[in-house]
Amino acid sequence: MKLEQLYQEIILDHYRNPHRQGLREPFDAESYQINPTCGDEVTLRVALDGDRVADVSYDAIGCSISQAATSVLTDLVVGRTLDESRSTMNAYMEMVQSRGQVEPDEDVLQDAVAFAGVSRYPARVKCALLGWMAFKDAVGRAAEQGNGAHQAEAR
Amino acid sequence: MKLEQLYQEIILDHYRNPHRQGLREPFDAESYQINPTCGDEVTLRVALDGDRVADVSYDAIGCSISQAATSVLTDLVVGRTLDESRSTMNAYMEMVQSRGQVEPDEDVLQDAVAFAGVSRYPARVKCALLGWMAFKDAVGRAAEQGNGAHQAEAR
Amino acid sequence: MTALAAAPLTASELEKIRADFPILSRTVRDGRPLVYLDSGATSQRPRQVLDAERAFVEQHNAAVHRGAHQLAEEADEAYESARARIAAFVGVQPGEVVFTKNATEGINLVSYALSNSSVGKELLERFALAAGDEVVVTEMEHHANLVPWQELCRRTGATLRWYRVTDAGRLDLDSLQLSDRTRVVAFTHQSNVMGTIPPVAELVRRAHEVGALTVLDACQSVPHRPVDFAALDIDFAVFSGHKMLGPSGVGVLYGRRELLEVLPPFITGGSMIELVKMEGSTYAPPPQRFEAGVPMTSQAVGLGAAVDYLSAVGMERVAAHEDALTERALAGLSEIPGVRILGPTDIHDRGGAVSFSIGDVHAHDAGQVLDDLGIAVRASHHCAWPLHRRFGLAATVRASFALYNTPAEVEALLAGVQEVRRFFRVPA
Amino acid sequence: MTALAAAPLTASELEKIRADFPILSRTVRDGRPLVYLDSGATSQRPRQVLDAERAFVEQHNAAVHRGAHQLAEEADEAYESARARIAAFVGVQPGEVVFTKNATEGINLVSYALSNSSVGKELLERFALAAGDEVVVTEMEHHANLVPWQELCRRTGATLRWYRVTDAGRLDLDSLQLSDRTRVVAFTHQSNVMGTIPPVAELVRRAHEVGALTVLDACQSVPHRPVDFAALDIDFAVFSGHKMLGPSGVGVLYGRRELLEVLPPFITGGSMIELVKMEGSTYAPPPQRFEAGVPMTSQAVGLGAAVDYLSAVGMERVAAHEDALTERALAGLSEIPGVRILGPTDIHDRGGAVSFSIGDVHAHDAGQVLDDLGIAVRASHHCAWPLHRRFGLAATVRASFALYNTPAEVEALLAGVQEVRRFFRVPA
Ligand SMILES: Cc1ncc(COP(=O)(O)O)c(C=O)c1O
Ligand SMILES: Cc1ncc(COP(=O)(O)O)c(C=O)c1O
Repeated sequence: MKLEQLYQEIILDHYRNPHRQGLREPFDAESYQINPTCGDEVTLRVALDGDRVADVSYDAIGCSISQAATSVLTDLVVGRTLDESRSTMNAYMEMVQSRGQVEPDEDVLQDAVAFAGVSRYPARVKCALLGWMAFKDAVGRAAEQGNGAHQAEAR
Repeated sequence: MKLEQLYQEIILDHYRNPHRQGLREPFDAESYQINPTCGDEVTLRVALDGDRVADVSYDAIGCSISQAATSVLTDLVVGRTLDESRSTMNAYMEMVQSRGQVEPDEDVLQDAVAFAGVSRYPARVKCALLGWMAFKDAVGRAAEQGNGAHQAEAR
Repeated sequence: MTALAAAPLTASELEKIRADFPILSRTVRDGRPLVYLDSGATSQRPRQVLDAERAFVEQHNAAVHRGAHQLAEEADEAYESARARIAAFVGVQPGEVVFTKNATEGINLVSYALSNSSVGKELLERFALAAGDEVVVTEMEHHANLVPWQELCRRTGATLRWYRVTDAGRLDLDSLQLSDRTRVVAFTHQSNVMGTIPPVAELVRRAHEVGALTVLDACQSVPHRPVDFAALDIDFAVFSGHKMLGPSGVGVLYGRRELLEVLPPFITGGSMIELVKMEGSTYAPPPQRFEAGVPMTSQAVGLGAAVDYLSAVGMERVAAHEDALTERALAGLSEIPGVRILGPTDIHDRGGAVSFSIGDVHAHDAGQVLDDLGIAVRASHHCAWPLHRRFGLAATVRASFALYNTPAEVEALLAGVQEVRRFFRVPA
Repeated sequence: MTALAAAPLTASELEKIRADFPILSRTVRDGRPLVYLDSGATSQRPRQVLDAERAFVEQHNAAVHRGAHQLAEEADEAYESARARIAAFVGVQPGEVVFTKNATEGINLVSYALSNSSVGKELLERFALAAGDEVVVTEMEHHANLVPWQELCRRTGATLRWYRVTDAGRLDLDSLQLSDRTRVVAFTHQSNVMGTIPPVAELVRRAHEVGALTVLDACQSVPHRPVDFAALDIDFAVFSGHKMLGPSGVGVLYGRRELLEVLPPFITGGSMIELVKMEGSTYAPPPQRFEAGVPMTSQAVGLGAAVDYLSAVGMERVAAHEDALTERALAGLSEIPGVRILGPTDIHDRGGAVSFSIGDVHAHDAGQVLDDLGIAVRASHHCAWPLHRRFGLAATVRASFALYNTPAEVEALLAGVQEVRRFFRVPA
């Protein structure tokens, strides 16, 4: 049965006990993302401390995959630099969109390697990406604001 | 070769030497009909003398079938009563729409029996009907005007 | 639906029918037999439909309504014969049947024809909408029968209003009063989520009382029971070929003759014209006026064959068979702890779409477990998001039936739901 | 078209190709072999296309973009793979390809999206049209690329203007000056009547100079020669599946990515939404935004197979082959007394549609004689009525070629034209 390959214990654990759930203040940017086919949604906030991700907080409705993915995400990025977070994000995205072709690097992805199985279920890839898309979007917004502030200072 | 069954000599004769061609005055009603697939058109006028068709005149662009059919039409209805003309028209329409199923009555249809072959070419049926549709329409208009006049008188 | 006189299909009839559908004998996920319970999204197609389409393409293919050569004659004949048989299947005249690409296009056709009546120099009073006018739908509509009306309101300034849905999943007829400004009442003939069949006659009566046009979304009724649009006294109705054993890419708009005759066109181009000049054009009579361009020819022929297939089985018997499956599914699901069925739980005025949730397991997760067992259901809001929101849910699992489904497949579904509970540890 | 490096098809290649098309071996009218010279209206389809469609329906059929079960995954995969291959075939990105029911719908999509930008609270400045704005077409357009623009003008108050056609059947680029108010320039990539290929680069340059959108009707180019929309720098383009060996019921709209991204939707309903509430909805990114409802799934798969088939032969070779046929037809017809060819009589910037009149024999009559000989041509205004009026004709006979036509079929046409002359006694 392939089901256990998809729903690995790590995923079910994160699903049942999600890390860093809830929306917290202060934050630098927020993103709202939806999956129009199933109605899942996530609101995710990023708080930065200089170049470092200080906190990621979120409120989400969704399936086990999307809930767990967002929970794991916070473990992987909180406390890291933006650059580190981005390269983790890219590795993760590459893995889940690879249709099982990419062997994940456990050093980089840690718990997130559990999501390798999702890549074999194209319809679920969006679930595994929902929180990450929100993170990507929020980080982008934060950067824009930062630039804006920077430009404003420069004048 | 079926072609000669479609293009009987009578049809080609009428096509080359159409009867009663041209638009004449006076007339009681006029109708303009087009065949949108090939751009053929006919303008046809009916002049009545009481209950009788005194004249049918027309101006037409079209293929041999539509030209000949209009020419034959004039032979069949001019000088007849409206009732006679209508029953000829019905017999004709039945024949050309019958897909070769209706044996035409030569006493009623005279030269028009030559159009029996058209009924086997569904795409050409419209050609054989163009002038007749104009006649039907014009006679209907004339009748309406008659009624209108009648009603006007009755007031 | 009240009990029908017809008998459900016998096991041997069912076996014969299933043999006509090549896909039903395939396996999925590590060799499990396919249990296809997603016919509400799209049905499978019998050999007879595929063969009819192929024979047409291999022998008679030509552009219809355009040519005069023999192939063109034959293609016209096949296309118009399909139209006539499909019209008869739903109790209307061939000239009242317009081929569209799907039901969605049919509804858009009506909504755009109305706004086309509302702009330009020649307003068509009968159809023109303006600010203050109302368009009425229901809270249980598929997006296809909701969003086009929202857009019509946006284009014309009219206001959208809607009948609400009761906790039991029925239309609340008291939730809305029509008015003299109500111009359109559009509603489903059968909810694609809950199976609910609304009181069509009463809805039509109320609409016509205020002079409103009625539009029936018959996507989920026509494939499953006898439907007669003329008897329903509806003005417009739509359905899709792919949900009734026919090809994708073809749908039907029915329009009452006297309305189609005066309705302006939607999509314009070749074959729908009367006279074209650079300065302006006039349009052909219906149904051609609404079929611009080379149409879905072989697909119409395929849909004709689908209608022949359904008629040969008999729609009363199709309905009796599907009702029996639905009853068993409802009863079985009701007994499983944690299962919540959306809408009517008995077969009265209800068709064979059964949507439910299982504890707080997300529909995607439940659907995944079922899929792993070879059971194809839909896990989504089923394009009826407002209805799901009304019930406080993002998504549900939907099982939907067609004439080829078996009682054993219903049992497989019930066992699968138990497996979902076990896998996700849903408390009893 | 300037001479291409590629060689025409050899006799044995041609024989092999013809064997793929079942219909080409049938007979018509008392057993005469079919000579199909009406591919400009619709092409015939090879076994490979029929097989691809059938395999999809028998093995992978499901509603796309809606389900999560295995069949739905497979259907999605097949549908999106077809999109990617079709996009590559015309030099663009998959996300820039929208599936429509035919080319006509594609042009209507653009024209309605523009008028949807012009009403309601949120005008989209980039697309909104108003009185004083101009939409430009040409006198040689198919009705599909004329009537929708007339209707757009009717809806928005804009003015339609057009480039005229010279006696030689070329576009008269001096007949019209674009202005700052020119918002759209829509033109054909190849006349379906005369074969004329207009100077696309120059037309695009002039349009973009004044900031107008360009819309290319590529119905008659994409099936017959290599086409690269990105290289042409066009904003929108359309073509039809059924004219390029694909199924009926599927067409393509290409839109430059940055335009599709901001263009409002046309047909609305399921699968094209982002968020739906009763109060209003938001829409998905392209191409989904433009594909409401269950799409023409198996037809897209079939069109994918058609593109594979054409690519395997090679579009340069298809073009070289058809150019050779066209050259012979033009030369042969030019020699027959009484024959008048519409448009260019040599192969320079010209494709394989050859329309002509024979003395004063009506096109229907000429077509009938040819049909009797088994030769299928079109006798009509070919949905380009204004162009025919410009040449003082109601209708012409059109022979049009595809890759499966043979030199012998061109000779049969020429002999048939002589027979028309004999039968109707056309003077020498
Ligand atoms: C040049 C041209 N444009 C548009 C069309 C319309 O294509 P369709 O009927 O497939 O929409 C055609 C074919 O009929 C054509 O030849
Ligand atoms: C009730 C209902 N209406 C409309 C539709 C839309 O049909 P289509 O997608 O074929 O246009 C569907 C199916 O998806 C449906 O179930």
